[in-house]
Amino acid sequence: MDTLTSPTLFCLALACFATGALGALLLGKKDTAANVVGSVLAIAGAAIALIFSGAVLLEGTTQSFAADTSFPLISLSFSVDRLAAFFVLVISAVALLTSIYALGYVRHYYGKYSIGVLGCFYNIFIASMILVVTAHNALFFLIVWEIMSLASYFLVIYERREAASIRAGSLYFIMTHAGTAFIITAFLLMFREAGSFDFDAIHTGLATASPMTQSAIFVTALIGFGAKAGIIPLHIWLPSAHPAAPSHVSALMSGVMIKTGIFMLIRITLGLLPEVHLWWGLTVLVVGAVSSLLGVLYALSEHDLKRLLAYHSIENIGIILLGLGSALVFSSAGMNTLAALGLAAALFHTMNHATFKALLFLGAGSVIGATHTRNIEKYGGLIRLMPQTALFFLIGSMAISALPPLNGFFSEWLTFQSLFQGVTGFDVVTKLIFILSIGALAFTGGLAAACFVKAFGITFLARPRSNAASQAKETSPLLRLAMAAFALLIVGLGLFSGMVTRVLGEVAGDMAGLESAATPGSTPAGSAQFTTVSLLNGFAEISMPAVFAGIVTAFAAAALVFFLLTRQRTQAVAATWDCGTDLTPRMEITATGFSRSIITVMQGLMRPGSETEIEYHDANRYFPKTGTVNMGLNDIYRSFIYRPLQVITTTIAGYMRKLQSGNIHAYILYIFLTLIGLLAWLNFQS
Amino acid sequence: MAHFNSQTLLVFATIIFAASVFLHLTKKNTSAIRLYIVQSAAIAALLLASVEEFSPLLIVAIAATVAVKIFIAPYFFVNLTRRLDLKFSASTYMNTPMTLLVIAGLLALTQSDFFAPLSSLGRPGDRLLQLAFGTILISFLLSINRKGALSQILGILSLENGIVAFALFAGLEQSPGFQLGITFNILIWVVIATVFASMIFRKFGTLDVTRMRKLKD
Amino acid sequence: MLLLILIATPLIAILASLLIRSEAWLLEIIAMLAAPVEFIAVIGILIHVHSEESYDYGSFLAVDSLGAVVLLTVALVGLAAAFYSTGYLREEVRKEIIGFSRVRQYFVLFHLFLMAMFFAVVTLSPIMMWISIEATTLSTAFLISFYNKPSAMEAAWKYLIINSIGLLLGFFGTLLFLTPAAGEGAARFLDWQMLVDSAGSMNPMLVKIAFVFVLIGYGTKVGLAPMHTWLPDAHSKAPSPISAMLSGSLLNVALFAVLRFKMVTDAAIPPDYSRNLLIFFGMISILIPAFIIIVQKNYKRLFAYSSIEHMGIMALGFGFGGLGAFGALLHMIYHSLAKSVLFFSAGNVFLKYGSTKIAKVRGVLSTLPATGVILVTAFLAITGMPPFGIFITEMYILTAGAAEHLAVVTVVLVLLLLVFAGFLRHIVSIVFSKEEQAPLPAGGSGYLTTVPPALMLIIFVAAGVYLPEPVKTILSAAAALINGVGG
Amino acid sequence: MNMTTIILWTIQILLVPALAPLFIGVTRKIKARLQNRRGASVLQPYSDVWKLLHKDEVISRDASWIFRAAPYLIFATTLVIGASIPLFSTALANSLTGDFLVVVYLVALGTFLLALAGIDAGSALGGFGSSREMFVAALTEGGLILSLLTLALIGKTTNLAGIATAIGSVSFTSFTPIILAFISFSVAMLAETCRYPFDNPATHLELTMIHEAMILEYSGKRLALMEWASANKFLIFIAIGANLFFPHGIADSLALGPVLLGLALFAVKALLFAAAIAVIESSTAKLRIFRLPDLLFTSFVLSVIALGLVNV
Repeated sequence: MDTLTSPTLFCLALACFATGALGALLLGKKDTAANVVGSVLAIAGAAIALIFSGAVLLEGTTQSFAADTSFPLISLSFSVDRLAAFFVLVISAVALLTSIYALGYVRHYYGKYSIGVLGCFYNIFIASMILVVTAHNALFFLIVWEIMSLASYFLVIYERREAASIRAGSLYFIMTHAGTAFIITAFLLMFREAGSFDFDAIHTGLATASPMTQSAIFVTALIGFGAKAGIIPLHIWLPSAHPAAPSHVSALMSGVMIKTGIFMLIRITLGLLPEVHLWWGLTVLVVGAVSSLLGVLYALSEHDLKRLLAYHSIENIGIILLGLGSALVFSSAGMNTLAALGLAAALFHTMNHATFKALLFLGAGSVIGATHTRNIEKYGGLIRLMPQTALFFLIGSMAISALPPLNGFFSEWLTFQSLFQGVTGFDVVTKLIFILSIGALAFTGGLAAACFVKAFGITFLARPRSNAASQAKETSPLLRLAMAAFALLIVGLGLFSGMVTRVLGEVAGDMAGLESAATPGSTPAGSAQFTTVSLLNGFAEISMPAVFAGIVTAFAAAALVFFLLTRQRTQAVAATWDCGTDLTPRMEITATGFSRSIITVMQGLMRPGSETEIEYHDANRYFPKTGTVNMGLNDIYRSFIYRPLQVITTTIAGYMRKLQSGNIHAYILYIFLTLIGLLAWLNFQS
Repeated sequence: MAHFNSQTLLVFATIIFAASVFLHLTKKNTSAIRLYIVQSAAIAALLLASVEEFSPLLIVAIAATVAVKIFIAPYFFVNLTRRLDLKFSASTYMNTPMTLLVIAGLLALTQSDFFAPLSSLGRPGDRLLQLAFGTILISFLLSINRKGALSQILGILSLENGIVAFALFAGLEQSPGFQLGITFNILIWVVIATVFASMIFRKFGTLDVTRMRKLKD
Repeated sequence: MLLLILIATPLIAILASLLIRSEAWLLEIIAMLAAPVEFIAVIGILIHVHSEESYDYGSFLAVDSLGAVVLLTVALVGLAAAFYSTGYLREEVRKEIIGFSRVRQYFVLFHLFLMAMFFAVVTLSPIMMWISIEATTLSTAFLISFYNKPSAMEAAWKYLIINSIGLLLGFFGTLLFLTPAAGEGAARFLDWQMLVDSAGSMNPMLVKIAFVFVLIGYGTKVGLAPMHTWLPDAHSKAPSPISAMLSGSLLNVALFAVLRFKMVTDAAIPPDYSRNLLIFFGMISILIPAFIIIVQKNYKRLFAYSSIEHMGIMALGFGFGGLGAFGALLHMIYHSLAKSVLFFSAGNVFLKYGSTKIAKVRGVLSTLPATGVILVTAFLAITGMPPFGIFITEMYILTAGAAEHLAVVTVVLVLLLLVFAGFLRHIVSIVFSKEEQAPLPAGGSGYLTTVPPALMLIIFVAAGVYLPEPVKTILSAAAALINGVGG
Repeated sequence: MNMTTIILWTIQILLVPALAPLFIGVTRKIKARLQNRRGASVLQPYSDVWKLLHKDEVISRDASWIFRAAPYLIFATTLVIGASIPLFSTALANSLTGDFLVVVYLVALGTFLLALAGIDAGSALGGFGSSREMFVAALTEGGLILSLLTLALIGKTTNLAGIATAIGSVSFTSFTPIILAFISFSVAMLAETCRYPFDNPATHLELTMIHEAMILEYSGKRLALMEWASANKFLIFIAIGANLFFPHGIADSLALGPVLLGLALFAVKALLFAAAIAVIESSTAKLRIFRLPDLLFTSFVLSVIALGLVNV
């Protein structure tokens, strides 16, 4: 165990990524070699990190190690406590599988773009994410944080001949940089109190900070890390950036990168700041509720498969924040047990979302690879052509829709239970916010299911709607292997949720300020066994294996009974009933049509718009030839927040550039006025 | 200022100051150059007057200054105006009354209490430093107000004269070596500025520097 | 001795270049010999300064730790520019844009420019420093008008006039500082130490006025807004290696002058005064470029505005004091490296596309792969993206200001974001975008134009990862001098 | 586990599928009577299922394995739910799947599969049915969960049997939230079971049909399964409504007397529910689809108010 938790192993993992990055870059134009080196070393690094973090997580002792740099205030100090180990575990697990996927998936870039560059940034990206969650010095953290942004930026614009990728990349880079500005402000505020960038010193230094400062740190951190996590209204980069990246990178970005923002929010609110204020928790709850509800609504209106998935990331970040927000509220009231419960819910959902979102992105990658389009309306019937991909995608869809017995259901159940506790015992405002959060989570679950009926149904079921879809082929074995592994993880995490809850309970207990669990198997808020999870003295109990077994048994029994009853009956295969006309794929429901009713109901929130174009046969416009209706959403964030900001900036810039009028006399006048002005100021002062 | 009494000094200071004011008023290039010569001559006289004991290097330095300011620089300018056939350089941003008004304002500023620390550098009671400082500001104004390249050059040189006058009145003699260095600098500057002025005329067909407005954002 | 070598080498190079009648390659050889010699001399000086605090030669020339830092930037950029110039001018000659006499004129002025900068740093006399800095104006005026186009003339004229006025104001301020020291005895050699010693006896108000003049005067040369107006014009019209030297070394030399006077001022009155002024000008110098960069249409002007912004950041660092001064000095080194890389790359792009308009340049990554990569890296570096050093120094500066000037720090963070956003937009459009019309064939103008920026970039990246102990010692000593702790 | 327990558990598990068609029949019968028709026998649904089981099947060639597996899976979820809710004795509480969220999300699982099956055959009607089904289901979720949560908070447990036990002995002060929650639940129930004013369970022709549109392509045994599962769902919601909001008389032990009483009372309560639904169906018109959200949001808001009134 000691060797497994030693810094050496950690450094070995980093070395693997470094070698992978360099190796891929140096191999440059030799596509296959670069891909193999880049992906295999990423696999190796991720596997080592997985072992290391798993060992730390199970052993529970914090591993700290540091190296000095030649720069003042910066030290390469790492601290892997259980929380960090948990995130490393999630990151490396997802990275491991996406790297396997990459090994096969990257092939279609051969000869088009440099594989070496992809491998290089891919490895840097994974390594930087691991560093982000283990760094223990604010400046060091900022450096790796920005490297993470940088690497992901280059991965987003990897397909650099696509103008859309470049645009998405720029938006992403600017948004994440803006977020970093807020993060820097947060750390500078901490430095003011602590005089150091070391996390331990900050923790000590903040103990005496004024409530004002603490709240300022919280707000800046929420905005800064929220921008990375994709909370609404800071999410605008997410739906364009994630789709632009290669799919295995999208899986990493959506699955784990945005979670680093969550990690730091937990670290700062529950780790660095001395106490939690009630309104912080409520703010996080509101942000979470809004993000989850709006995220899923936007997803519903999407018909670009990857954008749809990206919007679901926003939704799931919202759900995670609901857990975290409840934890913060409980923590502010000193209810550490409940806080641990909320945090455990957030962590569990973090992990679950990583698995199913990664799976869905990989599935989307396979579908896009087979059909060469991201437009859902062009798919259809793929389940017959790509049966395995369809199965994996279905499992992912069911998990993300929180359907039992998969893992997504369990973490939402935990989140629900945590939120339930806030309805009682607080003042009326808090109570109402909790109730509405529960409502938001409930609606989110329903809407997510609706959205994935659409995503899965339109993509894989019925008849192909385009030539490309009817000629699709099942993807290569490596791709399916990675997806199968994710699908297994999803089922496994659902089935073994009791045991996972126990571990996460300990992680959350650490952060919520609980003593280590006294008896093995007991979580802070109850007990968690393989068979049952029981919370809050029996307030709620559940057994995921039983749910699983129940469904399977009932299914088997029903199938058996009905098979026996109807043995003699025949089955004929015939065309779908066509109401007397020839059915064409155009008669099937479209993705837009599928979700239009919900969008229409929510029009106050969503601002849908539609453009109609009709082409006529004749000049008098009596006989229409073709008609197209384009239904979409007006982007209210752009039109009400970002566009005005842009306009203001450009207007000021317009004034500024008039300073540089080209007239030398004006220039001399500036100097003259500055001189006179300063002299006058001196005069005024004395 | 061993050799002049305060009355004489005031006369020279006034000449220097007045020259800078008249530079604003004159329309003719030749008279502007002449005004500069007059101003430089006054400076030269002050320089001579400030010398307490002569050394060979000092003589060379003063001679160089006189040569550059009274002879070489004007020669270049006169040559320039002849060659380019430029008689007038009248165009300004502010009209004459307005210019005078601004000059009066600047003058009031230099006379205010605020410049007490500056004027305290000189002998108590006299107004020499104020006049010198006024010259500086008014020359500065010249290069803002006048559109012609030559006027700008003269404005800068007059500004330099003002600074020298200020230094002399405040009793800040420089070692002759530095003096020479500065003079050499000015000489080169005058040469370059003149060359540029003629090149500008060749490219733009005028010395009106407001025509050069291509470089902007 | 090293100081003498430092001054003499460019002088010899000037004379030797003047003698050459038609052999362009000899000019190149001279430049490529002189610059390394100067650089080695500077390294030697640095070693001395590291062990002995300062390095003197007679009573006229001396280099302390602050001077050493500035010398290092000048020599380093000079070295790279010498090699790059060779490649750049060869290409221009090949295209028959210039002839031999222009090449010779270029190299003579190049050496003169370097010599003036070296001298400005190593001289002990404020007056000599003024003369040297004026000499840099005069020597570069013709380099800026090198292409002899109307717009180049315009840039050169503005450069000449604005800087002359600025420097005259600086001269006036210098004279005011000299008043108490001069009172003790006429016509003697005055050095910085005497100014510091006698500053205490000055009227505080006079010190304040004097510093205003010096700051505005030399600040013009530094490019501090609103005296910066000459800078984008000059940088965009000068040949790229000269732009690199203007940004990478001349601005530093001018800032060095301001810092010298700051030290004198701080000896006379509490340092808050000079610091607040520096913060004020630093803020404006970040504010104006931050907005103009967004709507910039010319990539060389873009880089020039970035220089103004970075000078503002340095001024801010010195204004904040403490770790800020250390950060600002380190920033000076990093900025020189990164900005010269940017201008060299801009030169390559210009050689290829023949335009400095952003809209005319597309898909550099395809046509000039090496330059494209260098350009992107240098862009990330200059906008303060980790893992590059400028991020670290900016953090130092912001950290230093966080305690007392939190509002300023916050505003600066926003402005830096604007700079980043504006820069990103332009660089992306230059480097990544596809060409609409027939694309230019790939291929650059030889290794002499790509190796110097690449090497500078490597040095820059390395310096951002590891800061050698001696350099750190010198920087700390210089920061202590500026902060007024050691002196 | 003694013999009684095993027998009772068997009853618990089989009760819902066994009785579900009956209650469909009863509802139809009452409706018919209210509409002055004689109506079919209350056992007609059993005959329908039996008839369908003996028919051959036609399956669309466009349909995939999802179409084939969905009926079994949907039927299985109703079986699991039927076993998880309190029917006649709270002593048969199970702490494994008895959480109300499990039940709600198992219902959602069934809906999800049903909607997929509706799309699968590629008919124009099936897709619209699925779209509408998910539209209604998604908007129902909030009211359903919050109304049950009201009871859970009053009963201090989220286990359905536990809730039933607790609600049986609540003080008078909790009645208001319970009543509000019940109204909210009723709306959700009508929506989930495809009843008026949400859906017309008796039509195959209306363009607005929801549930029937999705199962339009089914025939033979799969159609039987679908119909049966839908009947199960109907009874499940009736049972939840009856036993959670009015748990009076439900057995709290496995003794014969209380269990028989519990069974009898359950039958009575369920009949009352069926009658009430029949009355509602006969006296209201089906709402336009875009009016449905108003009703569902009302249900949600009522639950929010109910929760606000809960004092624990």
